[in-house]
Amino acid sequence: MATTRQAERSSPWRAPILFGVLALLFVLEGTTRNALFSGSWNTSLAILNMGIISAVMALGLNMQWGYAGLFNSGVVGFLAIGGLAPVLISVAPVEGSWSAGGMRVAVALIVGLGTLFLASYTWRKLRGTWRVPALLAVLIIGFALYRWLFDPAVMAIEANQAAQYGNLGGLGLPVLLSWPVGALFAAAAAWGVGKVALGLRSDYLAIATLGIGEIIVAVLKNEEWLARGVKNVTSIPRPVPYEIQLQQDPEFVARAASWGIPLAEASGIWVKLAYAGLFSVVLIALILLAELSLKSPWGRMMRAIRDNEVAADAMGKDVTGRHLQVFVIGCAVMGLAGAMMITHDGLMAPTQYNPLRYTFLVWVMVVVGGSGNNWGAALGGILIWFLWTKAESWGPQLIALLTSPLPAGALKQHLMESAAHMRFIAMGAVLLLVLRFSPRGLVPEK
Amino acid sequence: EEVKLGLHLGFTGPLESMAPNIAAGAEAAAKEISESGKFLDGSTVVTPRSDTTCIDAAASVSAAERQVADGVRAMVGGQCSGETIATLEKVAIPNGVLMISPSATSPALSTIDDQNLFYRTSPSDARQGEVMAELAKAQGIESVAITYTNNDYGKGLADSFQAAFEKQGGTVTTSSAHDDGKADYSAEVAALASAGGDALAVVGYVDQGGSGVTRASLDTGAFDKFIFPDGMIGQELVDRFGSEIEGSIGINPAAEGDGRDRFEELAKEAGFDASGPYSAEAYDAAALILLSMQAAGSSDPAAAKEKVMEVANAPGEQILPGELAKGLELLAAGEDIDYVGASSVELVEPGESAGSYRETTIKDGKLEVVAYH
Amino acid sequence: MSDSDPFSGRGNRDRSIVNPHGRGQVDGERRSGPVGPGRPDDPFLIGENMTGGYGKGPDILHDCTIAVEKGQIAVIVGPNGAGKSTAMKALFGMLELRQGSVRLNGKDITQLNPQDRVKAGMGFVPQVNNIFPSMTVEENLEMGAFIREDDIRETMAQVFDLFPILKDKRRQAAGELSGGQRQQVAVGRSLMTRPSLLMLDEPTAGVSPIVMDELFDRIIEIARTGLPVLMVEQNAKQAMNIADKAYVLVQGANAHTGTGQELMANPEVRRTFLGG
Amino acid sequence: MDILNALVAFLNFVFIPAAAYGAQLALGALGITLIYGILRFSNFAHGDTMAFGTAITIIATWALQSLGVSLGPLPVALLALPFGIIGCAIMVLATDRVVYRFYRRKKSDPIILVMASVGVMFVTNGLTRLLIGVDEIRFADGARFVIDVRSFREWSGLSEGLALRTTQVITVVMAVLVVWALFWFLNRTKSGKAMRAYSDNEDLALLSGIDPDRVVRLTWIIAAALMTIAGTLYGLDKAFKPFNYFQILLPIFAAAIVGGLGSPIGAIAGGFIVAFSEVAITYPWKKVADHLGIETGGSLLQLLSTEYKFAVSFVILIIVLLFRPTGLFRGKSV
Amino acid sequence: MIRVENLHKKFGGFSAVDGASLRIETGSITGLIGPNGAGKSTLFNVIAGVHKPTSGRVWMDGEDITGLAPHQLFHKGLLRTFQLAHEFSSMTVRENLMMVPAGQTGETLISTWFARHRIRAEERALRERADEVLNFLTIGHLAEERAGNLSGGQKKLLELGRTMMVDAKIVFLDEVGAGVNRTLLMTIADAIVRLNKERGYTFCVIEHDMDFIGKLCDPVIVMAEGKVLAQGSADSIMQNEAVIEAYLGRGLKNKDMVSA
Ligand SMILES: Nc1ncnc2c1ncn2[C@@H]1O[C@H](COP(=O)(O)OP(=O)(O)OP(=O)(O)O)[C@@H](O)[C@H]1O
Ligand SMILES: Nc1ncnc2c1ncn2[C@@H]1O[C@H](COP(=O)(O)OP(=O)(O)OP(=O)(O)O)[C@@H](O)[C@H]1O
Ligand SMILES: CC(C)C[C@H](N)C(=O)O
Ligand SMILES: [Mg+2]
Ligand SMILES: [Mg+2]
Repeated sequence: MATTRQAERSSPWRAPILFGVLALLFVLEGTTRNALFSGSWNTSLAILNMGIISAVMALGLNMQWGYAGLFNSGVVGFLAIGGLAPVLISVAPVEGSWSAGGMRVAVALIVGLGTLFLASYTWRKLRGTWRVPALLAVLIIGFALYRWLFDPAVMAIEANQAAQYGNLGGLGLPVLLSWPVGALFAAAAAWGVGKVALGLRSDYLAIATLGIGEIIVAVLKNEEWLARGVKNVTSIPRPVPYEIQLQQDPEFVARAASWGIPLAEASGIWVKLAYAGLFSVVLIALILLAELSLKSPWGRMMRAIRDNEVAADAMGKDVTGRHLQVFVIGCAVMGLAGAMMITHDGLMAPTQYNPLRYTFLVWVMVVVGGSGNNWGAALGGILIWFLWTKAESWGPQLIALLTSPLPAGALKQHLMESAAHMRFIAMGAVLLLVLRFSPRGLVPEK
Repeated sequence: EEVKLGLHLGFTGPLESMAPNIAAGAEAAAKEISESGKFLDGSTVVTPRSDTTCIDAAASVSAAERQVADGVRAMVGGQCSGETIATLEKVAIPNGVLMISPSATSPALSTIDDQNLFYRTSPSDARQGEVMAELAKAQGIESVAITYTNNDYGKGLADSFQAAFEKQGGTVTTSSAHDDGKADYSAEVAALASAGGDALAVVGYVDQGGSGVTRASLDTGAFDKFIFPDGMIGQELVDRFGSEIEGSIGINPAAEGDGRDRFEELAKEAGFDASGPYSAEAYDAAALILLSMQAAGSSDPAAAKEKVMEVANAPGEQILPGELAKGLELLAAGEDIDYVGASSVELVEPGESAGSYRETTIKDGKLEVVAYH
Repeated sequence: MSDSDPFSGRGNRDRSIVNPHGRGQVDGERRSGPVGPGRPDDPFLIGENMTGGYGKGPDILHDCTIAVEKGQIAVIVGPNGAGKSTAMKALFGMLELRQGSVRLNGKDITQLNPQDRVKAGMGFVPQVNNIFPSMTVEENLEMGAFIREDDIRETMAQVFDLFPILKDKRRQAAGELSGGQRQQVAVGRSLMTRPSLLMLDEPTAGVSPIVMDELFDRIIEIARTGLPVLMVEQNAKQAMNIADKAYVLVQGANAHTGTGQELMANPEVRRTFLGG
Repeated sequence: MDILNALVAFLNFVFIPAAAYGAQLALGALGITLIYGILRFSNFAHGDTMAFGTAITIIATWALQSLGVSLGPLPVALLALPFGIIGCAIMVLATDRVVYRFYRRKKSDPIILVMASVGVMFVTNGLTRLLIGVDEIRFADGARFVIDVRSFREWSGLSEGLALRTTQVITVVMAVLVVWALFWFLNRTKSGKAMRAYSDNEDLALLSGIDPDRVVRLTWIIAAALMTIAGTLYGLDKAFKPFNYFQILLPIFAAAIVGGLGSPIGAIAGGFIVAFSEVAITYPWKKVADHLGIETGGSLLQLLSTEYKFAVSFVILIIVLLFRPTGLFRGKSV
Repeated sequence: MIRVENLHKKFGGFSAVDGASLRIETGSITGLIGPNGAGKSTLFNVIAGVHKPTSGRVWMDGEDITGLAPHQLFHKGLLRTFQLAHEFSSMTVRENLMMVPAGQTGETLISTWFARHRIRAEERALRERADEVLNFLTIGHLAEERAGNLSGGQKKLLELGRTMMVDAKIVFLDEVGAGVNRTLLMTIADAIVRLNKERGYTFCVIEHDMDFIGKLCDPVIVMAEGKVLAQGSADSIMQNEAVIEAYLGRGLKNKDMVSA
């Protein structure tokens, strides 16, 4: 369309400049101390670390939305299921849980999955009058068998040292291993969702993922045998040293002294730098892989599919297959981010998985950053996270500023008390402004 | 010196309505101490707030990081157990900041290696369940249905109650979760009603799903006798249900003495609702932190953290809400105090409230204290 | 809508969040400007020296003039992308002219928006998407009479007389009709306005020969009742046969003008535009 | 064997609550479907706008109450509804003016409007809280029950009780009225038909002299009315809490899609299907079975525990979409 | 080459194709005509795998291809164009062609990371081939243009060009002529004849322009109401009474009212 031709040109310097600005924000946060910034490298790095994880989330969503136009509104669920991995992989095993019923649960799950496969097989292979009865028979018998195996096993596991554990426990493997496993978990879930939802004649992925996201979180909350449900798993192992260890390590104490930074602060910075290093490696590797794919025939094919599904199908491209592929990969990346996040937090608390915070905020990141552009998504992830964290302190200050001319009274009081909600307003405003003035995001797709 | 005491609470999120009263409690204590002029040679206290969101550990951690960067020496918070654990492990311990939570009640917090930096003015839920069970049995309740808010607090308390109740020979017909802030609770109530029982234990929050379930149970006639633990007790409860819940049992952490009454007066003056859950505990948390600093003679948390137990427990002169100035004087004079405060603080190892509970019953549409346990 | 468009949806076709059905191309919320006086001895409708394009894009029309007299049929032909549809839209106010004016029945209507041109008596049947598919045939016709406050039953009866098949199908959703029947609904809808001018954009595209003849028959009848008809046609030979006046457009400019017969006789026009 | 008691238990715990909940969902879904049909996008800000409209109604209710107005057994909020609707309409029209209209004029893809609605959701979310705070508010006054458990037991002599709340009755009656009015409007009035025409084919509507501006305005106003009514009824029946209105978005969407997006009948059917299945599938049928004298052997006869109740709506959704890809009622009549 | 047997396709209760049986011979240019709504496009769509038939079979070179998806049929050499041009509008004209061939190394993710060299070589070859095709179709100068900016006729040429990027066996063309200028249409006809002669493509063409059909097609199949009404050479069809009655008509009745 004619109106758009001007918009297509965007400066090649745009991305570097924006990243520069972003870096500057973090430096300011680390060095200057005023109403806007805290002047602490600890804060700055802490925001950066979660920012990088957010960037990975945004990258995953960008693959689905930016490359293929798939609307995933269940981001929170895939993050959550990825977060299960650190618990199951790296937490120390719980004594007696496997003998109590671990094996039986495993068998039950296999029976459950087998039932589903058998059901879909029956449905596909049988025709005529026996189709429905056979399907029902398979489902009912399978379900009964599954419950018969599953329920007692779960009771036994949950009864095992209920106050402290009551779950299967982990394998005690290195926590870094759980990252790819988290990706796998999410990919498996995504495959199931995609198989059903992407196959529906009109695409109903959005609502299916919205539901599945909620269901995954509900499972994590309620299936205590898995990861203690809402009772949370704490003290998940870290891939980096503990601050306390550093503070007791004479070598580090000496080094901190030589830098002239207080010990507590130095140890905090050190640990966060280590995290930042790990996370950046993941982020950069993902961006590189994604860019390589996008700038090759695969990327061209994805663009063609996005442009015109019907024509791409007629030109021999398996549209549903490719959609499934990007959907699964995107979710895998989200799962990876979920595992990274839990590793970083050291805590698995399923109640934290709130769609407002995870699904919608990640959407804001992608849209603001620039969908379709990996660098854009990464930028959006870090920037929005920065703003989201800072809005928490900026909001009240803004309200204070705005209400300063008001006479002290009920209204002022009320506004001051509600200041915390400025955070939502601020996020919404950022999204709306970017959509309005830079509709393709800060770093648009080329 | 201006001592910064962070208020690290869930101002947004699912428990956003509980946070203002908790904050108000803590602020009342801070103000009292600040205005007494006797704190650390005339130091004042400011209470910058930060938002834990209650559910988002990451946001809570970064908010706490900011507080630390701003130079807070100690924090009242967090509000919810999950987020509290994250903040403790990731911010408070590494930075050596003292944290006293008014409301995080998960048993998991008892076992964390906290370098003595974490205390709470509320008891662990492990104990509350037992007390609830005893009271229920004493009232002749043989079978109960349990509904709990689906988080670590609800689940933990429901489990401990169920275990204790069954141990005493009662039956639990069903124990099922309700999610806070859901659109509709008819399905939950239908299930509870079908399971039946002499009473319904509502392990939830009074301005959340807990009330929703209670309301629907009353309306459909599913239950007319309830057992309410701490999350449900408050003026809200009687305002809402009044005589409809006549004869129900209430239980919450509190101890005999007029600390609470004093606090309520104080709150009325300051214009906030004292009966809100954990408001009193927050007052105590703030007071404890500041009194410990006074006892240590410095606002350095590393020194103050070792004084908390001393200040909180006997021996020494008892200090009630409104008497903080007296406490400060005594401490300055090198004497020992026994802070009682609004919630009858008595800290046991590893730094949590001992768990004295108040039994109430609803009579003529009012909460009436029956006994203390 | 192309994909590099900043306001596009990344090819998303998720029906649970967006409804692609029936979206428009034209900004319907533009306000009308004032109506000016016409010029002496104008034809009934004239778009004079029209220059303009879409949005901020390049000019599509270059100094193009189209006119039609009362009781006549005027036909526009030309290669694909010449700007025929664009010229029609320009006459109807669906894109902004940078130069030139449109005058109808002695008034200058250049500043009017499409809604107000309908009120001024123009009826338009677009090239595609020219019915309301989920509404019944009758409701489609009623919508044609949307701006009228008086009794529409008589006009509807006239339309049913003109297109008898529609009377049988009046309770059926228009989207369920065949291509030719839809075209009849479309023309009928525009007649319901009781327009003083009828504009048709390729009414016979993709229509079978027999239906095409039928439509042309009806168009002749309509024109002979005194209603001027302006249409774009690719079935140029047939259209030229019934045209009182014909325009050949090339790249947005008038290339040839004359009566249908004259242009048919012109060998160059035949070879380059009418397919030999 | 006691059929009457079984029936009463069923009515009391399944039928009545599900009917009221269904009506609430249906009203919400109706708004979603209207905006989807005419403005062509799924409005993620729906729940939060409902909260906003309700907040205004509540403020108006307080004002009326302080003037001593009372409606006898009916809640005063009904009288305050028009104020809420007006306030909400002003709000959505303003939003349309500053946000959506820009994209509509640019003819941007509807998905951009969806994104914008996420932004609006965040902002409205914050605004509502600034306006009325985050606390739970109950504003129902008047008589609470039409039939309450105790008097029902006394009257009937049955062991099971039956309760019917005033708000439940109001909800269902209002829902029926509103739905009837909406149908009448869409199918019988010129403006209604113009809205359907616009939904069918924007450009052609323009060529028929329909003023799109007016259609859009009308749509928002009707949607605002639906949202405020739905929100207020919901708030009356349960309680008002801004956070809940975000949560209710999910079942509302499920209802609208099960019924077929864009179809008003579908929205209503969808609302009831979702509500009834949620309650019925997680209901332990033990009590009913006991009354009927069927041996349950201690089992609760519960198909699915209530923790997973909303999974039910999604499973139903998937099944419906597998067999009827456009929803139960083909989404087209708006 | 293609054999359709007793094919039915119902939409709801309505039979769009109602027991059609026909054959398309290898090497022919078969025309398919019929009144609006006769079911021609539906028949195409069923053969090309867009719709699943309600009943009936489709065979290609003796193999049952009923119900295969379009992309599977593509790999068997069955290609189609669309009644409304379906170009990839945001991609360049050349890219539109380059994306067509199947089995490109660069289309598997893993190889985009580890087989950069091979991809580069393949891309070079593809680009050459695409340019060849564009020149053949006389639109070589538009290679870098965004396909969305092409005119209607050029888009139809592009559609045709895509079928030339691989060795198609049979190509289905749905109303290439509708809305296309007649002069351009004749150019397209020439291209079709050349492909048929030089590359041995089989064509099946839906069209309402009888000049075009007459010039190009033998045999011609006439459909009406979902069934095959008649079949034969273009000339014989134009004489067929039933076809005239249902489809061709007898010209204008109001000729007398046309001004001289
Ligand atoms: N909405 C639009 N925005 C921008 N450019 C457009 C738009 N519609 C058409 N064009 C361009 O305007 C030019 C003329 O288009 P128009 O539709 O008027 O051609 P036409 O003569 O009607 O052709 P056809 O015979 O194929 O219908 C073409 O180059 C086309 O690409
Ligand atoms: N997806 C669909 N749903 C319902 N009915 C359909 C669908 N597709 C086609 N039809 C109906 O099937 C009949 C045959 O349509 P088809 O498109 O095959 O006709 P055609 O012969 O190609 O006509 P034309 O020459 O006008 O293109 C028509 O009556 C049409 O309304
Ligand atoms: C605010 C509270 C009621 C929190 C609850 N006691 C918890 O531990 O999570
Ligand atoms: Mg045209
Ligand atoms: Mg066709």
